[in-house]
Amino acid sequence: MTFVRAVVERDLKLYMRGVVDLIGVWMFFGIAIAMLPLSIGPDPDILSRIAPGAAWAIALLASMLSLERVFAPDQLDGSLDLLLLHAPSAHVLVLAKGFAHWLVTGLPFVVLAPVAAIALGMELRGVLPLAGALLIGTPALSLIGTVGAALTAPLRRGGILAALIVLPQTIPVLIFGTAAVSETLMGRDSGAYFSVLGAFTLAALALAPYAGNAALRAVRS
Amino acid sequence: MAKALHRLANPARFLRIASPLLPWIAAGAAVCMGLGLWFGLVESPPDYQQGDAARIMYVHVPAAWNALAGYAGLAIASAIALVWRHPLALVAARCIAPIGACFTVIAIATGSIWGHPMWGTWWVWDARLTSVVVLLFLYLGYIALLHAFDEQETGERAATVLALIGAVNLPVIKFSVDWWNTLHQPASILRFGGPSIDPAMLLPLMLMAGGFTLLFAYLVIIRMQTELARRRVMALRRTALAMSPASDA
Amino acid sequence: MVGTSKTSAHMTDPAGASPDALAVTNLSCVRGERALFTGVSFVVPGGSALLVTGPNGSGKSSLLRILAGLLDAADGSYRPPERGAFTRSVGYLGHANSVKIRLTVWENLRFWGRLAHAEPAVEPILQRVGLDRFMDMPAGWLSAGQQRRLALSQLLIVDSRLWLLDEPAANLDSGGEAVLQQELARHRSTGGCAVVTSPTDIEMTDAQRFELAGQ
Amino acid sequence: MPELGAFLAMGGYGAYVWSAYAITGLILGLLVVASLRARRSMRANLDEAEQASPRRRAR
Repeated sequence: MTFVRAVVERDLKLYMRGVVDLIGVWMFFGIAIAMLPLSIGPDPDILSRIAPGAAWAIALLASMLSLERVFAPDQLDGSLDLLLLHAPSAHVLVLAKGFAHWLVTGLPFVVLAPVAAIALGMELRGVLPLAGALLIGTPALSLIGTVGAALTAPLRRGGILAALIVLPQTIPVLIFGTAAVSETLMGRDSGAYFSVLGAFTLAALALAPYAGNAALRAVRS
Repeated sequence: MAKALHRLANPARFLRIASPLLPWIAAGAAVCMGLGLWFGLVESPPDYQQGDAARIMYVHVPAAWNALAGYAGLAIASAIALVWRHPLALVAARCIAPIGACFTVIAIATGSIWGHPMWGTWWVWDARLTSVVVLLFLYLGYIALLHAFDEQETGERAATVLALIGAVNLPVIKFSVDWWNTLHQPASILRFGGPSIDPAMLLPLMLMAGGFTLLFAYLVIIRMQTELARRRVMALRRTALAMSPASDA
Repeated sequence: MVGTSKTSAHMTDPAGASPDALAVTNLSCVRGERALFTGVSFVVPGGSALLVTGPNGSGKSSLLRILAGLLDAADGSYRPPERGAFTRSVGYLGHANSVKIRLTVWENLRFWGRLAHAEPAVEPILQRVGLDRFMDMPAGWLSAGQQRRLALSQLLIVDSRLWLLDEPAANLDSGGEAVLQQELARHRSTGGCAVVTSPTDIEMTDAQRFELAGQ
Repeated sequence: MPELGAFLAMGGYGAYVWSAYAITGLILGLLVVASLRARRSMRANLDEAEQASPRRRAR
C-alpha cells in the first residue's frame, strides 16, 4: 500500500523533526515513574507489587500526551483535506495515522516500561510478559486514541480533551494488560488474558477505522 | 416506525405533544416519590443485616438505574441523529447529558455514604461504584466535547460520534470492571437486587425508581423546550440581522 | 428542514453536458440553520474556466469543498468531468497551503508526488513554479508567496482534469501570479477545466463568471 | 416524642441516611430550579425576539 507507507513515513519524519516533543513524552514517563517511590515511599514490597500496573498506567497516560499531534497539525495547515482526497478511503488514513502514532508512543514503551518496572522492583521474569502485553495491547490504545484525535482535530488545544474522552474507553485494555502480567508473576496461567488483550486490539483494528471516519466527517466544515 | 419518528421529530409537533403531558409527568413523579419516601423511610422494615442504612438504597439504586438508562437514551438519540439526521434527536441528546451526569453524581455520593457504615471507609473500588464513576467520565467527556467547538453544529456531530463509541464500548468496560473486581476482591459486601429482595423493600424501591424516571423525563422535556426556544431566538435574531440595512455592520 | 443530501457523482445531468465538463445542478449548502447558497447551477466544459466571486461568507470555499467531495451538499447534485487522459478527475488547492514547515521543499512535494504516483515529476514541477533553488531548504524558510507556490505545485503534480482553486492568488507575488496564469492556460489547452474563487473580480482570460451573492 | 427521635436516629445510621437523602434532594432540587429558570428566561428572550421580528409569527 503506497498510501499507508507514504503517510506513515511522512508522519514519522514529522515526529522526528519535532523530536523534542517526543522525548518529552518519553521523559514524562520516566519522571512519573520516578515520582512513585518518592510519593508512595521506598518500601520494596509495595513498589514491586504495583510495578507492572504503574508502568502500564503511566505508559497509557504518556501516550495520550501526543494525541494532539495526530490530526490537528494536518487539519490546521490544510493537509488533512488533501490526505482525504488522496486516500483510498478515510478508513485507511485512520489506520495509517494510528500506526504512526503507535510507532512513536506505543512501541517505545514496550522497551521502556519493563525497564521502569524493574526499577520499581518487579522480578526479572515479569519482563517478557510485560513487554508482550504492551506489544499486544498498545496498538488498541493508539487506535482508540486516533479516533479521539480525529474528534478533536479542529480544536486549538484539543490534547487534553482528547485524553479526557479517550482514557475511559481504554479501561478494558488497561485492566487486561495489567492482569496478564500480574497473573503471570503470581505463577498462574495467564494465556487467556493475553488472548483477551489480543481480541481487544483486533476489535479496535476492525472498528477504529469506521469510528475514525465518522469522527473526521463529523468535525470537518 | 421511521415515519412515526419523522412526525415526532418536528419540533412544533413535539412541543404540542410534550407540553400538555408535562404537568402529568410532574404530578406522577411527585406522587411516586412521595409514596416511595413514605414506604421507604417509615413503612418498610430495616434490613436484617444492614439495619436502617439499607434505606439509602431507595435513592442510590434509582439514581444509578437512571444514570445508566440516561446513557442508553443518549446513545439511542445519538444513533437516531446520526442515521436519520433528526434535529430533535440532537436536542434530546444534548439535554439528556447534564441530567444523566447529575443522577450519576447522586449515585456516586449516596453509594459512598452507604459504603462508610458497611465497609468502614468512604470509598471502596468495587465493581458497581467503579462502573458508575466511569459512566460519569463518559457523560463529562460528552459534555466537554459538545461545548468545545465554536460552531454548535460541529460539536453536536462530534459528541454524537463519541456517544455511540461509548455505547459500544460500555458493555466491554462493564465486563472488564466486573471481572477485574472478582480478580482483586472476591467477595463484595454490598449486595442487593435479585429476586431475593423482601417485597416490603421492593415496593418503595420500585416507587422511587418510577419517580426518578418520571423526574428525569420531566427535566429532559423542560430542557428540550428551553433549547428549542433558544434555537428559535437565534434564528429570529439572524433573520433580523440579515434584514437590517447593511450600513450598521 | 433540509432533506438528506444526495450528491451523487454519477447522476444523469439534465443540462446534457459532455462528459469532459463539470456539471453542477441546483446545489445548496447549509451551515447550521443558515443557507449559504441555494440553487447553484453551472456547467464548466473542458478547456474553460469559471471564476466564482462573492463577499466573505458567501460560501465560495464551501462550494469548492463540496465539489472536491470534502463536504456534503444539503441539496442538488454535481458531476465532475471524466478523467480522460488525465491521472485524476479532481484536484484541489485549498485556502491553506498544506505545507509542512519542518520538511524541506523537496520533501513536501515528494510526499504528494508519492501519493499521486508521480515522483519523477517533483523536480520539473519545482522548476516550473520557480522553487527549484530552494529545494533543500525547510519550507518554513519560504516567504508566504513562495509557500503558496509550493501549494500550487502540489496541485500540479496530481495531474487532474478539474482544478478547484480556492483563492489561488492570495499571498502570491506578481511573479507567482504569472506562473499561476501560465499554468492555468496550459491546463486549459490540454482540455482541463477549472473553478477559481476570488473575493473580487480578477483578470482571467475568457473565463465565465459566477457571483455568489451571500444571503 | 420518642417515636420521632427513633425515626430520625434510623437505628444509629441517621447521619448516613439523612445525608444521603439530603444530597439527593439538594442536587435534584437545584436541577429542577435551574432548568425551570433557564426555560423562563429563554421564553422571555423568545417573546422579545418575536416582538422585534418584522413578520410576527403565532407562538
